[in-house]
Amino acid sequence: MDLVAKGLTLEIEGENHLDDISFGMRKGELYTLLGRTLAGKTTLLKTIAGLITPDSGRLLFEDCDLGGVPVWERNIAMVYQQFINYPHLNVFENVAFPLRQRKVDPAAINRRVMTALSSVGLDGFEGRKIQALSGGQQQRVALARSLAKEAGILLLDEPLVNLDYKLREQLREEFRNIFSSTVASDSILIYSSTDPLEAMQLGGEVIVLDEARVLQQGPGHEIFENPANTRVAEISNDPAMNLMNGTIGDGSIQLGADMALPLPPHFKGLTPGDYIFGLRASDVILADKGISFTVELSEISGSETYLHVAGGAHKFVGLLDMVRNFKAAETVSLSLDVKKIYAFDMAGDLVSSPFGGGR
Amino acid sequence: MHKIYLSLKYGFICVWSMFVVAPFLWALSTSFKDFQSVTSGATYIPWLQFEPTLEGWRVLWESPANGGVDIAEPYLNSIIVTCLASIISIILGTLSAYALSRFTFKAGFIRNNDITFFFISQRIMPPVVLSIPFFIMLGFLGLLDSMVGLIMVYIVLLMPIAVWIMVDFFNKVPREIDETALIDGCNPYQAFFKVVLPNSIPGMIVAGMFCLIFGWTDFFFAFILTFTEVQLLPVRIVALNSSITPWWSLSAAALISVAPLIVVAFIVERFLSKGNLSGALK
Amino acid sequence: MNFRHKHIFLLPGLLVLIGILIFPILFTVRLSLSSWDSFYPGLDFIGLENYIRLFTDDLRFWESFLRLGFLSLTTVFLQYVIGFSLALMVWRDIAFKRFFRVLFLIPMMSTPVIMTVIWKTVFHESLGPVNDFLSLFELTPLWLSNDFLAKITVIIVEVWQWTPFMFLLLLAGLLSLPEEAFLAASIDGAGPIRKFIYVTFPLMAPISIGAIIIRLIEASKIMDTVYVLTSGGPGTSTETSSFYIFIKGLREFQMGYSAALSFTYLVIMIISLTIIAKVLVRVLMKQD
Amino acid sequence: MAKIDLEDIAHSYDPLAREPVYALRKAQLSWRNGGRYAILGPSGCGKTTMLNIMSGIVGPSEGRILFDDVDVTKTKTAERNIAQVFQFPVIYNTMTVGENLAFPLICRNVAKDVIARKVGEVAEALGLEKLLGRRAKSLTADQKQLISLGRGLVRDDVAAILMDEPLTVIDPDLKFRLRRKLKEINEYYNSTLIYVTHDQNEAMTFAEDIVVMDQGSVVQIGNPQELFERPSTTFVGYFIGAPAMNMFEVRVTGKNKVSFGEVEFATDTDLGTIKTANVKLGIRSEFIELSAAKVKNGLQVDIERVDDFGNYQLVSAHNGGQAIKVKVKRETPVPGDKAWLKFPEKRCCVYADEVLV
Repeated sequence: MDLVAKGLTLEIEGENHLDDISFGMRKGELYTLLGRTLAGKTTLLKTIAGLITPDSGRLLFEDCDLGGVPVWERNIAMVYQQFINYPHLNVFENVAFPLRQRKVDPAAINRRVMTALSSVGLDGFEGRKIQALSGGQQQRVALARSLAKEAGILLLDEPLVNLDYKLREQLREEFRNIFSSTVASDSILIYSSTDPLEAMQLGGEVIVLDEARVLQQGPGHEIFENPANTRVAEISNDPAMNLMNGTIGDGSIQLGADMALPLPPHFKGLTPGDYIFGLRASDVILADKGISFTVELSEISGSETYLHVAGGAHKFVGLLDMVRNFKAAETVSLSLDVKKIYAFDMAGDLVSSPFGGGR
Repeated sequence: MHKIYLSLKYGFICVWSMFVVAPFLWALSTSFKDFQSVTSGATYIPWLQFEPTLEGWRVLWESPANGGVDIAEPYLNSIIVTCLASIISIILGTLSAYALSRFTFKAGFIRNNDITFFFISQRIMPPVVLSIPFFIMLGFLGLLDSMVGLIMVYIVLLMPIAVWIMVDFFNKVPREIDETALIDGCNPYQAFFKVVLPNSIPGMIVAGMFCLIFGWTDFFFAFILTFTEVQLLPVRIVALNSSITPWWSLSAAALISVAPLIVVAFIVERFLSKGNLSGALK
Repeated sequence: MNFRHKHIFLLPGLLVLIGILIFPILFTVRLSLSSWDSFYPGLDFIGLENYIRLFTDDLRFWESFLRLGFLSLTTVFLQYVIGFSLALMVWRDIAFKRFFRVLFLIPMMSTPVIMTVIWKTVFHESLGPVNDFLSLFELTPLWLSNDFLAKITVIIVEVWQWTPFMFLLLLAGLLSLPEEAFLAASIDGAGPIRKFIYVTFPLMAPISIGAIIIRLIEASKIMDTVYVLTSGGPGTSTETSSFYIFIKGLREFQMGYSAALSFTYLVIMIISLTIIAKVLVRVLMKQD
Repeated sequence: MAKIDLEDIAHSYDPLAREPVYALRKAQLSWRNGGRYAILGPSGCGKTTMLNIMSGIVGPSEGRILFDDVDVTKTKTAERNIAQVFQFPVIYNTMTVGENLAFPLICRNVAKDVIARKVGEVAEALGLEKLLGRRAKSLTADQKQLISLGRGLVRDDVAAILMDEPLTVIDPDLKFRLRRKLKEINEYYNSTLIYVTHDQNEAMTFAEDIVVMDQGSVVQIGNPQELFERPSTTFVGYFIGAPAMNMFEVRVTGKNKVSFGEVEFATDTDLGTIKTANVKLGIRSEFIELSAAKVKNGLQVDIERVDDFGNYQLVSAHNGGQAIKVKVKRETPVPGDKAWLKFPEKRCCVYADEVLV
């Protein structure tokens, strides 16, 4: 492990910003910090960068303690949410700034700046003033500056969140190609995001953060298939995984009045009792002999329909693979795909997942 | 309804404009009068109501030997003292303001805001009250009646203004720019000089304008702390007033003393319209 | 963002200020405990005698304080009202907008002392233009020798001189207000008056408080106008506290006593300003 | 509520220039009373200009705008009966929630009892009835947006409620609550809602009809399903749907057949009318059928990578220089190197000179 964090803790005015955070990262890998807003992602990134000093805990990079190393001597680069550039410098000088600080010789500066600018698709923009650029272009300049630096650790704090939807999608694709070339080299890349799809698409390891604590760390598909607890299940799915209280008893799952489901194979060994059951919105299909729900709202999105329904004590969101407009308060019968159901204990920890996870 | 509202608006503006311009116009016409036309009651229009003479203006440039009141030298002194004091105040004020806006200071129960209040509270003490102790201190240091002494005192007068404006300005510049500079390898001083400073020129110009205004218009410190060696414009003009009552030279001197700051007014207005000022002053 | 050597940024300004000020402030305190005056110059020690004299039998100081309160509060109020309305008028599009803005800034640029000399000629009872104009209505008010009129003259000069400062702060504030608030108000059908009461004024509250407090600090130092125009004005009718301290200190050379006066003045000013600030926040911001 | 018609509306911020740059090119639009519309397009496509023209903030340099066939082009915003919800919630800080809602009626000096009834009714509909006494400043961002919406609803003369990206400042889990409330309001009051956004998900989940704009001109108007399945131009195909519609350069080789390389595809459109050589075949990645075994006139492709998106897998493949993206159910196995793609006939869209045939 090249970058190791041990028990990072930070408390400001009685509120926990970092709560005993530990993780290990290897060079040549991409890591995604996944968590809702205010989960502590930015604080963690700034702590790694050295802008924030934690109350306790240690941070080691290549086995040397970063505690004493000030920000400007750390081998790191960072891209902010609000595309931060130096307003008084043009594009070329902006990207060259860190290299000039390192006293790199002019010829090398020129080469590295040009390659960085072309890798973010800004050829020919060198002379432009920052204020004349669009949001997307400004963010590309900020990224080019971080790439030109060829730092050991590259931090990106939700770089796409302030951009147009389509531009976000396009840049996400571009970033992935850029990262694969940078990550191939020996640097660590840490990307923070609130969108589970973005985390999955980037394809690196995912660290799920919530309320300043690391809930789970693992490859993307592992987090998706076996969320450690209900909170991870909510964070790592869009729309959040549906959670329903219920019990396992005499060979079936009881979810309320007339809502019983047959026991799936992966629940065989579970002791009867109360559980929290989880089911993804996409694991639901329209079926005439399913459980009846009343429609609260239906929203069409492209080739799918989001169906918000309520039944018994549960509220439920289904993602149907068809396009149909449901009237409010219409009753509809849905069949829940039992083979895809999760079981969490009452404390919220994973007991059994359709992919063999849990105890 | 709109008509009444409009006429009321323009009416009020014209009345106030006349009120603003009146003393200047009166000073202008008086500056061309002589003893006889002044004492024969209020007159306004030259040639029609009185015979204009250039006596008022001539006296200003004449050396004291032949009855003149040479204000060229005090004029220059005023400019030098005000500009030097302003520049020093801005430099020191900007540095302190940057620290107060970016870093958190804790000394017992004193926090950043208390330090900022300390800076601004220097304005509470009336100059006349401070001038007595300054009189004794400068006397002790042998700086009485000297430019250096006066500039030192003016710094106390002007730095609070620079700090007040610059703290507000730095609170507008996003913190992330400093952080990015640090990450890119600048230590905090380089981050300040290479990145933050170039972007705070507008704020410093606004602070400079205010320092010039308050420096140029001070009277009491100059009045008490300087005698013959160093004379500032306001002191020389008020001295005129108490000896004989040459209204004409008084008016002329007054008009000349306002002239340079009208340029300042134009600069402040340009910043106001361009919006930088509103950012700096909110 | 914190960094070990952060003091290096703060100290130059702070030390220079304290360095220049430390002696005068300490000296004033020490002086206020002595009876230094023209007959017995020297730093003897008389304890709190000066303060006792000040609080017991120096009615004239407290009268001057009341007068200062009246003068500064009225001038600041007038400056706020006039300054705000002027700012509102040149804020949106108006003919010659930039000309009026420059014109309205000019009075602040002139040196108060010099302009007061001019005002003295303007208000001259026989030769001044004001009385010349008023004589058309058979009115010849004795501007500088009647108690009440002297105060009015001082107020007029102060308002003329410092309204531009309030105008500048408030106009800068208006220019920084968000556009949507006014669009929403016009969509709701609010007329200019309602827009002012429910949108402009509440949004400008913090800026108004800042401007009023800063102006109060400056106004409480009314000195130049009084010194030149009325030098305390008929009897003591326009004598403000700083003028009274000036007379005690630099006319009657009772250095010790005037030091005690100035120290009390400073303490009272700081207390009253913080109280006024709190009151203003409660009134203008309707902070619950 | 009223029908709104835009007749030959166009706008240039500098109409007198030699060739004026048009922020909004000539458009002919009419908004049904009670409709739920979205104006969707990238930044700078003129959507906000169109919104400002309808609200009266911007006067169009050409064309007319009518509310229920009454020409309001020249009327000022205040008299033009529209309501607007801005990106950042705008409320009167010194007032309570109830006073905020009553303000538009107070300005129109409506009788006291009518105001009370109207405010109560709208507060009920918006779920704010318990908060009427509270000071407006202390509410959450989405509640504040409801208040600005409510200020429009209390007035019964409002032709339409315009919303300029109202959800951007609201955190994700509250967005759903506000969107549902907007739909309820639309049905309950039959109020025309026009919602400007650059985010296609928000547009599609909210609106019945979406106006897609690009570089100042209206490209297509349709319901979400139409836009997704039959985009009228290659731009709409690219802009709607994530990932964008796959586009193939093809040649017309039959009445309803096109061929890409030597593979021929049948489509259900009559291609006789096509004159130009610039012909493209568009197919959504959701509708492509992928099979590991060789398929009769299926397109052979090399698989580059497979991305696991949880609900589905996205297969990135290519045939020569042409990149193709296919969405596949999570369980279906995807071959390592080669695969064959089948394009269902009724899912193919053929574009001549970028426009749907």
